[in-house]
Amino acid sequence: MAARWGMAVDLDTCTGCGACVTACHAENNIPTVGPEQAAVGRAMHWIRIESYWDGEFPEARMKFRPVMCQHCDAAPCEPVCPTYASHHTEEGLNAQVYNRCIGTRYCANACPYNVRFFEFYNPEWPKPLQVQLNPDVSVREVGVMEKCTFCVQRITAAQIDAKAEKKPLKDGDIKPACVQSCTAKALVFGDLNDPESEVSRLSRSPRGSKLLDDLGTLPKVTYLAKQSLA
Amino acid sequence: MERRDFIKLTAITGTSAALTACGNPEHQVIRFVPDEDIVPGIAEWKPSVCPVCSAGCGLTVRIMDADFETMRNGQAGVVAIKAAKKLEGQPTHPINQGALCARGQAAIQLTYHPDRVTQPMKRSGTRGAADFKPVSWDEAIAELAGKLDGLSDRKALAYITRPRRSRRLEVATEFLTRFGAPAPIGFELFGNEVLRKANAASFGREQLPTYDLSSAMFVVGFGADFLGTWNSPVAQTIGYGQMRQGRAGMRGKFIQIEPRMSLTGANADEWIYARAGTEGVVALGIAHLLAPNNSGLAGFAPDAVEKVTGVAARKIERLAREIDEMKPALAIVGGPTLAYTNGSFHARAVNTLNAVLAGSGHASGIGFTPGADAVRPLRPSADLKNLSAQVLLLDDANPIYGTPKGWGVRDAIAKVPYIASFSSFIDDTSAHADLILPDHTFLEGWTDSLPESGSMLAVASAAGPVMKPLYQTRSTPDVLIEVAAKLKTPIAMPWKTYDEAIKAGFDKIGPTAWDDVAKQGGHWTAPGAERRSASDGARPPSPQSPVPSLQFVPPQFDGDVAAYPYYFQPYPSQAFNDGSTAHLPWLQEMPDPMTSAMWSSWVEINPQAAEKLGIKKGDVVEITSSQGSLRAPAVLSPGIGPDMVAMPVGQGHETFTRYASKRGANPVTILAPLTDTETGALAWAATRVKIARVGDADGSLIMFAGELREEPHHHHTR
Amino acid sequence: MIEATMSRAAAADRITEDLLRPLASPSWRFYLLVLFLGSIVAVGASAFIWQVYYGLGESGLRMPVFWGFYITNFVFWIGISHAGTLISAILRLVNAGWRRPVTRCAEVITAFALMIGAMFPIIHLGRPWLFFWLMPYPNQRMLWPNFRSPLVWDFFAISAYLTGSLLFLFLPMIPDFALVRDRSTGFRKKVYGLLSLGWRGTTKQWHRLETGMSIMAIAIIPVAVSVHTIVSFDFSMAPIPGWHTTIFGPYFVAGAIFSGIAGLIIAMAALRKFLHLEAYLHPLHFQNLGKLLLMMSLLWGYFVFAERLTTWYGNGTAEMNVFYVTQDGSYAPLYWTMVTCNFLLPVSILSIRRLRTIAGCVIASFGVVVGMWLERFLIIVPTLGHKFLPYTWGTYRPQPVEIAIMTATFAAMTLLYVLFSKFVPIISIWELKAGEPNPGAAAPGLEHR
Amino acid sequence: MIRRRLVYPSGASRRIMLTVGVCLLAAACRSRSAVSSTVYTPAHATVGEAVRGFLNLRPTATQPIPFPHKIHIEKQAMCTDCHETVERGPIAGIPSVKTCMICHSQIATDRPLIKEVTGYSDKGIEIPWQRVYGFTREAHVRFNHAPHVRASVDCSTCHGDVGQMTVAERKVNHTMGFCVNCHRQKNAPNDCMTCHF
Repeated sequence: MAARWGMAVDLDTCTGCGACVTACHAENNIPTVGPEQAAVGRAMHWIRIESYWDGEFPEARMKFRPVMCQHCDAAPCEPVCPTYASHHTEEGLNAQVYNRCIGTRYCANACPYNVRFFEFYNPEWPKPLQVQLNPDVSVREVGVMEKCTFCVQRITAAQIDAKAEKKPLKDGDIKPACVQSCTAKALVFGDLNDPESEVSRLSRSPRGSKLLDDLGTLPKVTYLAKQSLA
Repeated sequence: MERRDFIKLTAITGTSAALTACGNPEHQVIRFVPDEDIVPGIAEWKPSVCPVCSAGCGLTVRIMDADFETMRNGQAGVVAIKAAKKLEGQPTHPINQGALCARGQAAIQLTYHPDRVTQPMKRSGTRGAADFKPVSWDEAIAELAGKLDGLSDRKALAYITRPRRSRRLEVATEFLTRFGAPAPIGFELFGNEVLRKANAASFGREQLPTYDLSSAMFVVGFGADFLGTWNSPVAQTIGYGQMRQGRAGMRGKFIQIEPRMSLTGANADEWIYARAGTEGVVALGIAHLLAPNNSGLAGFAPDAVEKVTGVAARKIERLAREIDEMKPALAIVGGPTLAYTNGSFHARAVNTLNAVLAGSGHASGIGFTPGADAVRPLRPSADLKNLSAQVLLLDDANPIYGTPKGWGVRDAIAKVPYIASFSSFIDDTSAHADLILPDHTFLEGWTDSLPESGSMLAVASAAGPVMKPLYQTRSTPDVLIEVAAKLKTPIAMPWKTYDEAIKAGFDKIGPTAWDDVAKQGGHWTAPGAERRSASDGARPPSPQSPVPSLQFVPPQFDGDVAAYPYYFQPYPSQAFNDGSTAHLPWLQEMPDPMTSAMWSSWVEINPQAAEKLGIKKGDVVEITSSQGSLRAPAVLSPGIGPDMVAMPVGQGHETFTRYASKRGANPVTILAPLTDTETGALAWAATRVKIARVGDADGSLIMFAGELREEPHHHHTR
Repeated sequence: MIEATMSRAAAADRITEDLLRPLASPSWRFYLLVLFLGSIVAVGASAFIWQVYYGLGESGLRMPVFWGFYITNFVFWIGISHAGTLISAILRLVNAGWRRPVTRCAEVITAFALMIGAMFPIIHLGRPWLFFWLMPYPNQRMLWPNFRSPLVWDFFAISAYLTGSLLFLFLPMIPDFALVRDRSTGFRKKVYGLLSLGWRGTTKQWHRLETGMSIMAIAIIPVAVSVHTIVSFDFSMAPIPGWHTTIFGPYFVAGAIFSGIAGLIIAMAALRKFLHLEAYLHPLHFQNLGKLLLMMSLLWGYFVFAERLTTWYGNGTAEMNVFYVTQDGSYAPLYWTMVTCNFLLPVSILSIRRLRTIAGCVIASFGVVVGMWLERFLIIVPTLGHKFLPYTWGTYRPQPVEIAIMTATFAAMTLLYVLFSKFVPIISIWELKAGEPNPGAAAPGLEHR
Repeated sequence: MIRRRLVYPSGASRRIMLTVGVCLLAAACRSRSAVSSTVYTPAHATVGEAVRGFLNLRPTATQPIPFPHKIHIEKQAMCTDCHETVERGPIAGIPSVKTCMICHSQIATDRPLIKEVTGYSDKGIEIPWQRVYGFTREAHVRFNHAPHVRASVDCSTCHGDVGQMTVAERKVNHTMGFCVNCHRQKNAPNDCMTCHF
């Protein structure tokens, strides 16, 4: 049976440190747009840590919530794309095919989570910063939409290796960059079709819920609620 | 104009040529024959050590082929190299156990930074103008050796570095001692001398503690940003995760007490505001209630504590009760709490609380990484105050940026006749250098670290180069060794090279230690084996022994309340810590976890206070202390006391590459030169300021978030 | 008896004279105007090239407001296009006599507004050079457009509507082309000869024409309705606050006809003034159209009220966030301007007979055009800027390229209209004659009606 | 003579679209000679390059040295002797001049062409081989040789019988249709994500 990739995010352990954000930049050739562009809202962070204040001083609290593409099973971004650039793979990934994207940005408008980002200009890397670019990931050009891929390059590579070595993938063999870097181990990635996998276990947790669940987008990311005793 | 430059499409060469040219002759660039065997498209992994902070996390580096533009005998071309592509935590490393923080992730950009110093350089313009002209290594080393020979008094050689326990530092110390110069000055803005001294008194270990968070059921933090930037953040965050959800059916509670909510405070189940400079009193208040034999703490009954700290007596009693129910408990102190003039008091107070907690029948959650004696002590930061030297060596330190005006470091450095810097970048201080001898980055040369904390195992990390140097740089320890040999009366150094020095260190540890370096980037006894209870090294007082008596030493603040009504707290920013990583674009564009600000510096003000002053989010405010003033945009934060303003450290460099130069403001410039009364360490949280609104939002505050309230309209209409 | 016939003939001739006058060799004013409008269009065109050259970043679009001026203009112009065809089709079907001078200038608006509107989906693309991937064509990769995407529906709806409207516009022009052909010489004769498709005015031809026209008139109405319904689907299909509502279909169609009529009134007033057609475009025409406009204004007000009330009453968090920013937040000034222009102004002017003059109608119409443009903007931008997660909220500031391109489209519309009125009788001569008492004299072959 | 290969449709009706597209595209890229720039960007260097990329036109590679595959194969050399990583990794690898010198430091050193090779090697410069195959950047194709070799797809399936060629020529058009058809027959995955990410 084909895998169904999903993630679990434990909001009780996530400290909001931002390691995942930088790790994602390092892995996925996400350009830094610079202050002028960041100021007009064009900074790209495939994974972001949403922080929300709750209450007033001195009872103020802050909540952190890492948000990346939720890889919805009923993704609103998919039907609206006129060219199938945004489509669903057999393994449940919400794929963005850069070469097929003509830049209508309809998918980004339809996405309730605002996790899609657009290349407003051709990205630039002052040399030799480009030497760091990951050869396993496309460098996107102007006019295309992009977003979290669950590090599909790592998934594909792992599957190819497993096939070559003729042994099945184990739970935890595949770690997207964010999961790999997460200091508090708040992010867990794996196959939701494998009931024994850690991510499946966590998805069944009573603390678990989906982001904007009532929209019926069927996200594959489960958020485990903070158990505040305060 | 800048923007236009930024956006315009520009030509491509090099790497891309191979792809796009597809045999278009006009794109053919000369390809040199690589001097290493390149295996295209296949990644290998090599161990290394994270250079960004003193935690000394282990790395595994992903290496793949890449095209690098270079010059060979005057000819421009492209050569295939084995290049580091990604840094990841070393899974078996006892400190970071496979994880890596944001600053560590970004460290790879140190190597590929477009503004790196690519070869030795000599000052060609006036001091501080940062005009340099290239020189050869031979010239450079000869010149430095000459200057050292020229010293009438050999004590007049000063060496400023970061107090980062490593064999690298040992080479420097060795060089200085053999040369007859005083030990290096270990300079770090957010130093921890106060806590080390206090631990020496309480535990007999002048060392930062390692916390056993994973087995704690209750954690009380006093100002310590132990999940963000303080001590060994990754190790502590891993423990924190365990404490929260790592144990089936058990979840530890965590409370943070501080006047400004740090990233760590934001994660607390309960964040308690205590007046600046009184945090330790709360600790003693709790100790008072928990200690069976508390005569020594007579003065710290809940009501008394409430008067001093502003924390309700009820709250303190409740805390004490909860702690009593939920043991084992652990108290952590650090950061601003130890940066008042009475910092040592707070340290002692919290140590006392820990002693009480341990005393009442539980293993103290505090331990000390073995092998602290592996390095020789450095001179304290405070020695910068009366710095007078004939020759100054700067090694990975930026004191002009990181010291308050009152210390007069800038003038002192201006007076030093000759300055050589080993920095890879022209920063605020290196700009004043006469000679720059650029070091390799951690990926290009040998690197090592002897972490002071973060693990209960003795950890020695070291790793060889994972890639060939990109430029004409040399490993600083090697340069020192070479200089030693080039002196008129050469100094015999015990090692011929840096890696020899590292090896010597490892051979002392054990016979197999050195073999582990190639395997896993360092030596440590396998996790599990030789696991000692966290209380080792600590001396938990027996329950009977009376708690040592303590007196509250009220803090002094620079500037009187009338003129300067607000406490001023500069704090290490999540992206830049003390500012040493401000030149890395990924970190500049990483939204700050609490404010979502990018590429900016800002001032945090309590909303009520801001309302009084007519300040709205983004307005430009002027912060004035007795030392001077600065301007920055305002951010309203309900996580800070109405009597305090706070500002992240990291921006406001005069010169620090294209990404950090002249960006934002540096709060250190307005700090008063007060020190901790007992240790003489800089009391960087002991300044008072006044604030005034000086203008509307000028766009200098760049936020990633649109709103930081989940129901903004309900909030606004409140 | 004879005199009567004479006079009728004379009347017919006068009509022909008047309505063919504009086709006579134009004055320097005409060239100046064309030059002026042309240059504005040129600026717009270069703005687009500039944007393609540097990237869409030159626009004010940003995360999360990925649609702005371009899509606003797209909806606006498609809306305007509902003036003509729909109105004239209805008027033809109900055989309203006063339609005769109105129909053609209405249908022309449709044709041009559609062409302009249809450009925007391409202008706004991140990679416009791949626009043809929106069209279905066989290719060896076996890739087809995604027929589930409202944007693809747009493509089909608009192309169908454009073809239909062009036919609908062209059919009634044939006899007039013939007329011009007969009265011109040389090259002009050739051209109009071609255009008139060998029209000789035989009974058979008249019959065919009439049938053709009535078929088109019936066929075009559902098409027109479907077009703007589908345009509204671009928004209502996305599950985001302020867009995901069932009212959008009718709401958009009503709005479209509303703005369409306003556009028509302005155009007619202009023609009347500059081509001196006072004798043919009577105040009556404006009054009737004014009444139509008044009705649509009330209908629009009803839709807005219904839509807003349900949102407010339902009080869903996400919807309310959008509601707040439009009603009393940063977009409030625009919102209330829209209400004034679309409702208060037209209703207060047009519901009073004394004020229902040509001038009054024109003022009201200008208000409506502005108001309807704002309405489209306020449907798109505040919603995109305020989706579910407040952390990602954002705003939008239009940039020079967008403004230049938008201005250019208005200039282009005027330019095309001016040129058209120079080469084609802007009022259908034969229909007008047919409208005269005993039309037979003027237009042989219509007796059978 | 330039061999035209249009991934995009050909034929009268579609040529119109293409022309419009090309015009837009031509506008889309700065005409600039590919002088070494201080930034790396996926932007097109020249209008010409952009248009070629769009129409997927490419001149036939003209090699600096007419490398005779035939002879080497006849001399019992295996493809993998020079294209070393083809079985292990994504890239087959165009051999470095170092590889040539492994044999030609002794073998046939007197031949003029070999002398040229030696010349490059002595100068420390790679032979500027031109790519025969390869995808444009905007195709965003991530092709991995190894799994194909493991699935015992013969080299000649995609590269023609290079063994019989002197200088390698583009015998097979690597259009998407070509890949997709083969994947269908072998019922290998056919999702876009298989190759485009």
